[in-house]
This record gives sequence, structure tokens and C-alpha cells, in this order.
Amino acid sequence: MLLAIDFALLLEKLILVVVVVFASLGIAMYTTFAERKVAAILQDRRGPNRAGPFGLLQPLADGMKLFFKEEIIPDFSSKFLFVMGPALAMLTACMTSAVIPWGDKIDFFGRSVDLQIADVNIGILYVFGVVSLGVYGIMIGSWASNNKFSLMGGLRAASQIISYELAMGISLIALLMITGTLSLKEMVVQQQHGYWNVVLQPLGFLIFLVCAFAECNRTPFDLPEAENELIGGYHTEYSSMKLGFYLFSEYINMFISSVVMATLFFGGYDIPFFDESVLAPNLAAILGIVALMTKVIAFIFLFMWVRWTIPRFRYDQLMHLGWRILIPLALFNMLATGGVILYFNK
Amino acid sequence: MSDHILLPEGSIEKQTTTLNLGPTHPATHGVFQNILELDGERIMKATSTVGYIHRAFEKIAERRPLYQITPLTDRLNYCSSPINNMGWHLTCEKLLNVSTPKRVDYLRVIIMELARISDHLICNSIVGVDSGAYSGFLYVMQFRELIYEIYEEVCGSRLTTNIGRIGGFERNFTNAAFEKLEKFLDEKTGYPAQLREFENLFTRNRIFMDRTIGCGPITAERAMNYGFTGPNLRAAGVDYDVRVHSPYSSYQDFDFTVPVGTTGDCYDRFLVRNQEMWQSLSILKQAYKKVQEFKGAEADIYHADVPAYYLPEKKDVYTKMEALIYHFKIVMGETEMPVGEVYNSVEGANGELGYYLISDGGRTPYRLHFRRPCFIYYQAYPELIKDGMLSDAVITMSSLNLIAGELDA
Amino acid sequence: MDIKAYIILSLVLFTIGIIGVLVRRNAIIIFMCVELMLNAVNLLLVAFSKMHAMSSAAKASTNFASDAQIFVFFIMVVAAAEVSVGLAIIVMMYRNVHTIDVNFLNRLKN
Amino acid sequence: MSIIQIIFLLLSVMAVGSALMMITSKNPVNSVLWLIVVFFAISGHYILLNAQFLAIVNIIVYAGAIMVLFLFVVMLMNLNAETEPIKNRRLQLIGVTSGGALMLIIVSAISKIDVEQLVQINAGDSGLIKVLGMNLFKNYVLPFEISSVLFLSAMIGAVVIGKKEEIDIKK
Amino acid sequence: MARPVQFNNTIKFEGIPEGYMGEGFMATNFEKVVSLARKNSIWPLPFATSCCGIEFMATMGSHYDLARFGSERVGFSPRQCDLLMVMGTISKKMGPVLKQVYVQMAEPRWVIAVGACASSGGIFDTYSVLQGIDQVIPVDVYVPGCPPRPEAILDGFMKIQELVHAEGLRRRHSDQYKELMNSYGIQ
Amino acid sequence: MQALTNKAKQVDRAPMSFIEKMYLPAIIKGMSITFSHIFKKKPTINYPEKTRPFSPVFRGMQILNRDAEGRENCTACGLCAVACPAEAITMEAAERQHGEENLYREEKYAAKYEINMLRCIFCGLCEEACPKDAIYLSETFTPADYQRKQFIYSKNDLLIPHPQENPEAYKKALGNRANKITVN
Amino acid sequence: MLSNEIIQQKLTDKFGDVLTDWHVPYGMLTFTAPNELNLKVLQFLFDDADLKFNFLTDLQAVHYPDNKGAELAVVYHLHNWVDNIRIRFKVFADINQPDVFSATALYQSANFMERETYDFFGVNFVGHPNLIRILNVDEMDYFPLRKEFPLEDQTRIDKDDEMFGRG
Repeated sequence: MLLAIDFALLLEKLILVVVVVFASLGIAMYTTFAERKVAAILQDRRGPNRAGPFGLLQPLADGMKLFFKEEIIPDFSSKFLFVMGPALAMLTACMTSAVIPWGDKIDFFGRSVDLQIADVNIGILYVFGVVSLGVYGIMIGSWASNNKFSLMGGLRAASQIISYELAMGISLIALLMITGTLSLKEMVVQQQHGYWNVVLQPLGFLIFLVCAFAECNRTPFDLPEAENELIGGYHTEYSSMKLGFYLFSEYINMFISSVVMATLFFGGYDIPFFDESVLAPNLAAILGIVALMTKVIAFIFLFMWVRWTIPRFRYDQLMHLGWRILIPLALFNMLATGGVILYFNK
Repeated sequence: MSDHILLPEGSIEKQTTTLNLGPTHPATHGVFQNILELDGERIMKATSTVGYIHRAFEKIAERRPLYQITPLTDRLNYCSSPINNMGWHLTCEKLLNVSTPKRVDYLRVIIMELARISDHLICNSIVGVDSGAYSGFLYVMQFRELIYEIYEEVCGSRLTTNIGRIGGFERNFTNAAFEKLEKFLDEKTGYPAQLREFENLFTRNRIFMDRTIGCGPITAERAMNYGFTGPNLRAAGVDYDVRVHSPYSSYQDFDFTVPVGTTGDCYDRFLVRNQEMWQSLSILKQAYKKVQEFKGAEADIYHADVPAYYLPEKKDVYTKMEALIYHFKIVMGETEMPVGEVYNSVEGANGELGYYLISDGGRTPYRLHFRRPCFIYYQAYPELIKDGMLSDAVITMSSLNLIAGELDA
Repeated sequence: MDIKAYIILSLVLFTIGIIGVLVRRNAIIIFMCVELMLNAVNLLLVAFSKMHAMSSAAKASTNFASDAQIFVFFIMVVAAAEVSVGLAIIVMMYRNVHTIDVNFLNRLKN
Repeated sequence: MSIIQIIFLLLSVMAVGSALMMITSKNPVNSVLWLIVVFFAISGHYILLNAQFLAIVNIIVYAGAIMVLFLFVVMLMNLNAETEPIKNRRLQLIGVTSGGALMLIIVSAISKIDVEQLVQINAGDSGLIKVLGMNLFKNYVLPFEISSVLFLSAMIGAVVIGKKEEIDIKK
Repeated sequence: MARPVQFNNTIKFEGIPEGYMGEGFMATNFEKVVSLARKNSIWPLPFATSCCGIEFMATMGSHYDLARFGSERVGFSPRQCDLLMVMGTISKKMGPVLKQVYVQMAEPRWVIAVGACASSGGIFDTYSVLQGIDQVIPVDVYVPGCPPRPEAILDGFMKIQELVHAEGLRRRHSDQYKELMNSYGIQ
Repeated sequence: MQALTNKAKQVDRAPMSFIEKMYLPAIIKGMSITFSHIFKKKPTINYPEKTRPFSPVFRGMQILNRDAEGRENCTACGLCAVACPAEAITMEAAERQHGEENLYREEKYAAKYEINMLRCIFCGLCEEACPKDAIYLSETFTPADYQRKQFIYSKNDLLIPHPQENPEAYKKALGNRANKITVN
Repeated sequence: MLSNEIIQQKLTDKFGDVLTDWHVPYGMLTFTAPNELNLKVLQFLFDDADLKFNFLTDLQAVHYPDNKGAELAVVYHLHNWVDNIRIRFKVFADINQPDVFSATALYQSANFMERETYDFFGVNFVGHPNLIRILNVDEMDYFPLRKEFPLEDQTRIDKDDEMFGRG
């Protein structure tokens, strides 16, 4: 059965994979630039503006520089694991994009191409699974660095990500109760025809948002790399492109979680207050992608905005927030959602 | 488990991790080394090492005439060097029995309070940075630039000001300096508005409050025993302020309060510093008003009339013999210094900044000792952070406002 | 696939788990071997469920076939519970005696 | 050999190989990582058997949570290769032989039975979440609830055990 | 006491010292591109001990904004940074620490000595102060001033940029460079 | 502790109210503050292209003055070197020879005058110490350079351009103070 | 109200004539105590219900090389916050055996200050919990602030020695 592979489909998917991976890399690259610019604007500064017009070549310069920097592998670290850390971080960051519906179908030389690499029927679980693996890159890298600051960063990352995954999962369950499907594509379709999930699940969205911040190690949850406490946290010992991978994966994670949030709660590629079906399918698809990207950019801006505004938590306060506030809230949200569904379906 | 279990051979009996914070750790803002014994994230023990930028001020001071010591004092607490300068000049004036006109006193008060604000704003915004919020720091730093501009108008330098001379100032305040001061004091666009915004950003933010409340606390008795002075002591609840206790430079003419805290934790220190900035602003306004009240010839007085210690004007040097002689005497450091010893202190940004000057009548001090508040209260740091978390240690460090230059002399 | 292949694979994994338990003295690795053994069983259960599904394809209920997978599900639950308690014990033990060598615990007898 | 067989073989070799690496590597961190590879191989098998839900749950639960915990504990204790004392070679040999013997016995016992049944690959809907869910919440709702109670008690137990006693043993 | 003179326009300036160009090799276009990239992405490691550190804060602040030059990411881990900015007095107690930080940095690395104390000891010609950090590590650019104005720090930073731009990729492997390192007892 | 003064004032340290405990209000308030800064005028000065105005008394690099006829003012009395806390000034005096009156104003002049710019702390004491109107600090900061030896500024580097031989540069050095200059 | 006279009276009542050299330079009561009595005096000043000198403002030493047999003077500055009055007292020690009792038991703040004094002058504070060098490197083998030691670093290369009298 498996031999009967549709090679055209394979090719199509392959191209899509390449496009998506490169697009997310490119977006991540420019997210680093955007972060600097946004930080600058929020702080009454100008930000990088010397590399190329408006400093647009800044990320390229950074990347190039990191590539040509000396690689240092600390003496007593396990070399293999030391290299594997950033690689894993990068890999898991990129893998999530596989199940995201980037847009509707697009007609391409008479062929209807689905703008989604794999419409897995358990899509959201896949996302969840990959996200749960993301911590390995940090942990392995931090352990292999053989540095106490790194190790502490790794430990903080591990406990933080596990703790917040729970609340995230529970808040998702409430969402799943409403949608009744695990497929991301179907969720988007549902939202196209009804309300956005954020209207139905405001609390769930809030919890998910907080957990997404935590999973991406962004302020106020950036304890694993808290620069004033742990120097660089888990990537203290990394130099050159391995460091680049870590920094990059953080931005890819941010991008992907923005996409996931937009898809789950904000209708994905749905254009609000507008019926796409009146448009030509290609145009609709492209507009859909634009809509999705707009939402994503808004989320990324939110990520940065929060980062440059509020202080970070202390380790025990972070745990307190996760276990004593978010999880009970998520449980309550789940129960309430269940109750409401039962009441209306009676 | 009970104690009859023998630990296996070679097992490490130490339960804690040793973490070396510094001397180049970002949290130390200067150079201290703290060796922490951590149990998880909790600090069990801390040992601090200082002296990484020891520069032998006291030895240098024994080789320099009085006026050359002013640049040295700049480099003690470089966040508020004018206070150090003024303190030094006040000490010299006390030794040389020079009394200063009121206008000089008020101008000094202006400069000193500006320095206090610039110091406190750095300290408080660094507390913000160390707790992870960077923007507030950059917002208030813009006003520190304005303070520096005022210094620059008065003395020509931004940070290590070398401002003032024995008996007064090097030159009169220009109009530009007063204009900038007005700009600084403006309620709408000046520092008060910015400070209010800064407070809004932090003081009632739960994350910040959680981070700072109960972090690095000290009781009034312990603080006193440890030799705390300044805002850190006042945060513990003791209203000791040199400006009130032994007023210098006509501080008794001003109306201000001494903000005190209760627990001496980081939050109290933060609030006390913020309040002190408000008080300084109020003093600045009063002082500026008082300075403006001088009219006519009085408005041009910027130094005491002490030709033996204050350099004559350049044009007099070129023309008058007497002035030339004084000029040479002062520059060569051959002013007549009475034999004696004097201790004088001012309220520095960090606490009581004392100068103990022994003169044997020579051209240089026989011995000059600086009472550096940082140095004295830093020894309480291990006690402050004990049983706290690692993050607490960082934030306590910055809220104590430790200035390495002052600490190590 | 032949069911025997799955049986043998699971068996091999299971045996590796047993050998690990017997050979190693590090409590954590022993613990991991137990997890490996549980997984071997899980694999076999899934395989059986699929085997059953084929044989009972004619029969009406597919629920019947997923029973085995539900067992796997429960095993995972038990494993997770076990790990949480077990690791807590190991951490406790490490904290008190500073080793995770299981042989060391023999000395409790004294 | 069909593609399925090739995949099966690859996954099996991966699983067995990494399992062996797991018990032989000196460094506990490496052991943990090899075990994760084993779990991935087993998840691969699940997918091959069209039990996608279990596959992803296996990854989430085992690789994503349990092994992170293991790694966390190993890192917390800062265990290295040197931590484990060298064990008696003879005892190790005995362990390996007895384990091997057990396997041999079972293999020989199984080879006696003549099952000719095939496993359904990549087909059937019994692995789908819908089917599983229906079965779980209809027929197994009581065990499900009991397992949740078990989970809760395990959690409480872990917290109670893990809570630091205030007694200092050095006293 | 108004000064009659406003500017000193007889400013001395010397070019980049020998040994930075891709000596003996044609600087290829590729090399140029890499140098250009490096030039625009210098991540500083502030080794701030005293007064100059405070002026560095001002340099990072809104008025001067070092970030414009692409060096916003101030790292504190020596591994990740390209430019060691030594600001402030380095005492003899601190000297070994400074050297260690330098050794920990990944190539290519540059050093800028900001301020009189770091460059030469400044007014602290005393028993406890290192008379210039070039006694322990090689320095690429000196910035005079005590402390230098932020403009002067930026000026020094741009000098470093020129240096980075001129530096060939092979310089770090040249014998001359190795000799320099050996003279400081590094490696 | 008893109160030592009657000026003490407690800081406001009220416990968190329920709303404050919810994190969000303060976070939103903070975020609105940072957001409002997007629209603020940026104070950044694009340094190499634009410079911030220095104050007229800024203490920058030293300059050795000449009088209106282009004679050097310095008489090598050594007061500046004595006054220098950093001991950065070195000079050698020489007697003015016959026929050099157009070069040096006084009978003695500095044959060698060096300032070690790396040592100099720009405190301005040399300017104050000078009785001959010879050394002034200018509004120019000393530029950075690559080698240590470049920082010994000799007399040629410090002297103001000759007013007659190089009037343009001289005018530039005087800046907008040319009209204020008084000949003594 | 506490005044210098009362303090002097109280101290003389307590210790008799061993406290010498009473004078009041620039308004601060100053006296000298015998070396071995320093802790007793401190204790008295600290404990007395009226004196309440419970803040140690400053502690340092001065080196008088010509004062044979008592070259090192350790100077204490005490402050009574309630009545806002300061006093200063000195104890002298022989440079060959500079033993002075440590005040750390009374004032925590004396810890670093005594270490600094030890570091600079080599005063041996008996009873100090951790009397090691604080500001200088541990390897240093002299006490730099004593008058006979030079200030300058001998490695400085960029200075014309003759110009500054070091040649």
C-alpha cells in the first residue's frame, strides 16, 4: 500500500516543507531585528540603523558574524551532547510548523494545493507533543556545558516548562470541548463559520497566552536565561552558530506559538467580518495567509511589548503562579465550559 | 533518617552547590565577588570579597595638596560625585575656618540635590533592570543626561565633575544652567512627570512587589549595629539624616521630610529612595527660588572672599602682584594649613560620607580617611541574603546601591 | 507482519530491561529499565490489539479491538504515577544518604 | 521484503540498539537520552500499527514528561559517570546470563506455539481517538476514574515525600 | 573666565596599524562581506568596574544609543561577545580576572580600553593599580578621557569598526598574531 | 528605634489590594506607559552625523594658546605640571634666543611640552594654574586611537594654528569666540 | 542634654586618669585611652544609659613614625544619635607589636573597618573573627599606608621620573 505513493503529492509536500521551514527561518531572523527595533521604539531609542537601509541587513550581519566566530567547546563537556543541544532546540522549534494550516487551498496550475504540510487528525496533540520535547535542547545543552550557571538555567527551564505545560493542556481541553476536533484545519473552518474561539474561551485564551510566554522563555518567564542572575543561563558557554541556533530557536518558538494561538483562538487564516467564499479561491487563500500573518505579527509584537515592560518572576513565584493560580483556573475553566455545554445541549 | 547511617566513602558530604557570583558577574555592577553556597536556589551562606578596584585613595591623598584631592573624591562615588566634592570642600573649609556666603550654600545645595537625584535614579532603575524590566531604566536615564548637562554648564564635565573650589565655585552659574534646571524641574515635561511615570511602572506592580517585598530585610537595630547610614538605614526605620542632624551648607533653611520605611527590605529601600527624590525635587525648587531672590551684586557672588585659598581671577593674575603671589602659593600647594584634625560628614547618596583629615601644617594632609558608607554596610550583605533565593541576592545587591569605587577606595 | 516478530521484539526489550535491573546499581537507571519493560509490554499489547482487530474484523464491534489500547493507556497512567513517586523517593534518598547506589540501602539493616 | 518490513526492522534495530546502549552507558544522562530514542522507536511502531493516538500520547507522556523528569533529577543530583562505583564483574555476568536464559526459555516456549496470526498494519480505525474515547468513556469509565484517583494520590505522595524535612541529619 | 579658544583642530590621528589587513593575500569579495558583517554586529562585553561604566550606561541610553551600530546585545558571557570593553580601573587584584575573561572569549575578539584608568592607570599611579591593561591583554583601541564622553566612547567604537572592517579573515592565524598572543602568555 | 527627628515620614507601603493581586491591571498600566513612548520624540542623536552641543566650558583636549601676533604664550613656569593630579604634563624650558621674539612671548619658553592624553583626566586644573593664558581646555574630546604611543601629544599637536600663517585654521580654533577675544 | 563636659566627667569618673590628652578640636571631644583599655571604654560608652554611643561612625589608624613606641594610632569616631553628639578617641600601639582589642563584638560594623586597618597598617586586632587582607591582594607582604612605603607603582613606564622627583 505504501508503495502507491503519489509522487506529485510528495513533491508538493516537500516543496511546502522547504517553503515553510525557510519562511519560518526568515521570519525568525527578522523577528530578531524587529525585537531590537521594537525595544528601541518603546525605549525612546532608534535601534540598529547602520547595516543597510534602516538597518535591514542587521540580522544577516549577525548571522554571518556568528558563522565565522570561533567555536569553543568547554574542556570537560560531552562534545556530542554539547553540539546536540542547540541542534535539538532548532529541530523541535521547526517541527511544529508541520500541522499548521497556513491558508486555504490554492490552485496551482490546475492542481489544488493544500497549504498545510500534514492535516493530521490529531494535529493539536502533535503540536503539544513537539512542544513538550522542546525542553530537551535546553536541558542537554545546559548539562553539557558543565557550568553551574548553565545547569541552573537548564533546571529552571525544565521545571518551568513541565509546570506550564499542564496548565496549557488543561486550558486546551476546554477549547477542545467546544470544537470537538483535534485537527487544526477543522478548527479554523469552524471559526470561519462561527465565532472566534477567543470569544467563547477568553479565560482559556488568557491561560494559554501566559503558558505560551512561559514555554517560549520570554519575560516575565525568562528565568532560564535571566541575564542578571545567570549571565546567559543555559547558553552561557555557547559561542558562534550554536549560540545562534539557541537564539534563533527562541524566535522560531515565538513565531510558532503566535501562529498556534492565532489558529486556535483567532480564526487562523480567517478574515474577520468578511466572507471569503465570494472571492476567487486563489485570492482568498492569499488574503488568508496575509490575515494569518497580520495576527501573528500582532502576537509577536505583544511578546516583545510585554518583554520590555514588566519585570521577571522569581523562581518560586513562577511555580506559585503555575501551580496555584493557572492550574486551578484552567480546571475551573474546563469545568465551567463542560457545564455550559451540557446545559445548552440538554 | 537517623544518624546511624554511615555515609559511603567518597560521597560528598556537602549538600550545597558553590556558586561564584562575580567579580565580573552582570549582577555585581562593578566588582565584588560573592561565593554563595546554594541549596537548590536557596542561599545558605555567602562570603564576599572586595578590593577589586582598590586604588589607594588615602595614600594618594597624602601626596597631594588640598585642591588636587577634589578630582580624587570625584572617583569615590562616581554616581554622585558633586556631593563628594562638596563634602571635601566643606571639610577643608572647616579646617581652614572659611565661611561661605548664603548664595554659595544654596548653589551647593542645588548641585548636591541634583547629584542625589542622579544617584537614586540610577539605583532604583537598576533595581528595575535586575528584576528584568529594562525600559524604566532608559526612561529615567534621559533625565540623568539633563542633570549632566547642568553639571556641564557649571563645571565643564559630566561625570567626574571636579566641581567647586574651597570657598565656592569655579565660576558663576550661567543662565543656560538655570534654564536647564527649570526644564528639569518642570512639572509637565520635566523630571517630576518622569518620576511619576517610573513609579507607575513599578511600585504597585505585583510582580515587582513580590520580587522586592521581604527580600533582604534588616531590622533597625541590626542596621545600626552594621553601621548602615543613608537610605538603607532609613528603609529600616531610623530617621537619621546628616542633613537634619548636623546641617551643613544651610540645609536648615530648607523644609523637607525624611522618608523612613519599616522593614528594611528591598521594597522599602526602593520606596525610600523614590521619596527622597521627591524631597530632593522640593529642596531644589526651594533652593532655586532662594537663589533667584538674590539681586544686584549679591547675585554674582559665587565664592567666599578668601584670597589665601581661592584662586584669584585670571585678569588679576596678569595685572596684580598680590594676586600672582597667591596664585603661585595656591597652585604650589603652599597655603597655610592649621595643624589639627577634623571630621566632617555630609549626607552622601549612600549615607554618611565622612572625611577625617589630619593636618600637620604641611602642604598635603598628613592623613586623610574617607568614611565610605558603602564599604561599611556591604559587610551586612551576607546576612541580608541568607535564606533568600539567588534572584533575591541579585536584587538586594542592586537595591543597596553598592558603588565599587566608593567601596574599595 | 507476523505477530511473532512483535512478540520477540517485546521480549528482547523486556529482557534488556531485566538485565539492566540486575546489572546496574544506579537507582535511576534501574528505574528507567522498569519503564523500558513497561513499554515492551505496551508494544505487545498494541500489537495484540491489532491482531485481534484483524481476526475479529468480521465481528461487529471494533470497540473490542481497542480494549488492548486502553490497557496501554492505563499502563501509561500507572507508569506516570509510579515515576512521580519513585523519583521523589530517589531524590529523598539522595538527599539523605548522598548516593543513589541501591546496594547502599542494604546497610539499613545495621 | 516489503517497505513495511524494512521499516519494522529499522525501528526494531533502533529500539533494541538504543535499549542496549541505555543499560551500558556509564553516564546517566546518556542513558536517559538513549531511553528517549527507544520511546521514539516504539512510537514509530505504534504509528506503523495505526495507533496514532497512542503514539503521540507515548511521546507526550514518556518523552515529554517522564523522561524530562528523569533528566531533571539526574541533572539536579549532578550525576556523572564517576558517581557509580564499579561493580563486581562476576555479578554482572550472572545478571546477564540469567536475563539471557529467561529470554531463551520464553522464546523457545513461544516458538513451540504455532500462531499464524498476522498483525494488521496501517489499517483499521481502532487506534483512532474517536473509537478509543468511546470505548474508554463507555466501558472503562470506572477504571478511568480510579486511575485518576491513583494519579492524584501519587501526586500527593510525591509532594509529601519530596517535602524537605526540617531535621538536619548532620545534627 | 571665558576661554578665548573653542576648539582644538590640530587633532592627531594615525591609521590602522600594520598587521590587520589580509596581508599577502588578496582580500576577496567574500572576505570583505564577512568583515562588513562583523563590523555591523559587534557584541560588546562591558567589563565595567568604575566611572567609565556609568558613562557606558549613558552610551547605551536613549541619547546615544549604541544599538544603532548593531551592538545592542550586551552579553555578559565572554563566549558570546566580540568586543571586550574595559571600562574603569583595573587593579592588580583584578588583572588575572581580566585576562581570564579575555582568554574565554571566542576569536575574533577585540579589546577597547575606555578611559584613562584602563588605558594607563590615569591618576592612580599607585601600588595597587595596573598601569594600563595592555600589561595583561592586547588592546586594539584606546579611548582617552576620565571618563570619556559618550561621544568619545562611540568614537572609539567606530575605530574598532574600522579595524574590524580592515581585518582579513586570516589575520587570526598569522604568525604575527600568534606572537602577539604569546607575548602575553596566552595559549 | 525612637524617632530621632520630627521630620520622619513613613513611606506608603500598603498591602496589595485584590485587584493588584490579579497581576493584570498593573501589567496593562505598565504596557500602556511603554506604548505611549512609541509616540514620543526620540532624543537620540545620530552621533557621527550630528553632535550634541557641548557646553562652552566643556573640558576637552588642551590647546596651547598664542597671542594675536602668533607668539606662544607659554613661559614654561611649570605650574600646570605641578597642578596636574595625573602627572601627565612634561615640559622642558629653554631660554629665548635673540631673534626668536616673534615666536615666543616671554623670555623663557617650553622647548618640549608633552601631554600624555591617556593619563590626563581633563580636570581643568592646568588651565586654572596657568598664569600666562597659555593653556586652555577646548570643546574637543580627544579622539580614540590604536596605539599607545600616539597619545603623547607634543607641542605641535597642542598649539593653536598660527593666526597669520594659517588664519583659516586659527579662526576655526577660535570658533564663535573670536569676537570675544581680548588682546593683552 | 549631653555635652562634652558631661561626657568627659563621666569618663573620668569611671576610668580615672588613664584617659589623657583631652581636647576639643573643631567641636569634637577627643581623648586618648591606653591600648589595653580600648574595649572597656567602648563598652562603657555603648552601655551607659546616658552616653548611648551605639553607633561606630568610623575606625581607622594613623601612622606616626616619629612617635617611638606608639607609632600607630587607632582612631574611633563614635556618634550618639539621640543627643546628636560625636566623640573621637585614640589608642596608640607599638608598631612592633601592634595589638589592639577588636571591637567586632560590640559593633558588627567594625569587622570590615578593622580588616581595612589591618590591611593598611598592620594593626593586629585581637579577637577579630577573620583578620585577613581585604582590599589588597593576599600576597602583599607590607602594609602600604605606613609612611615609609612609596605610593607609586614601580612598573609605570610612561612617566619622566626626573620631572616628578622620583629619579
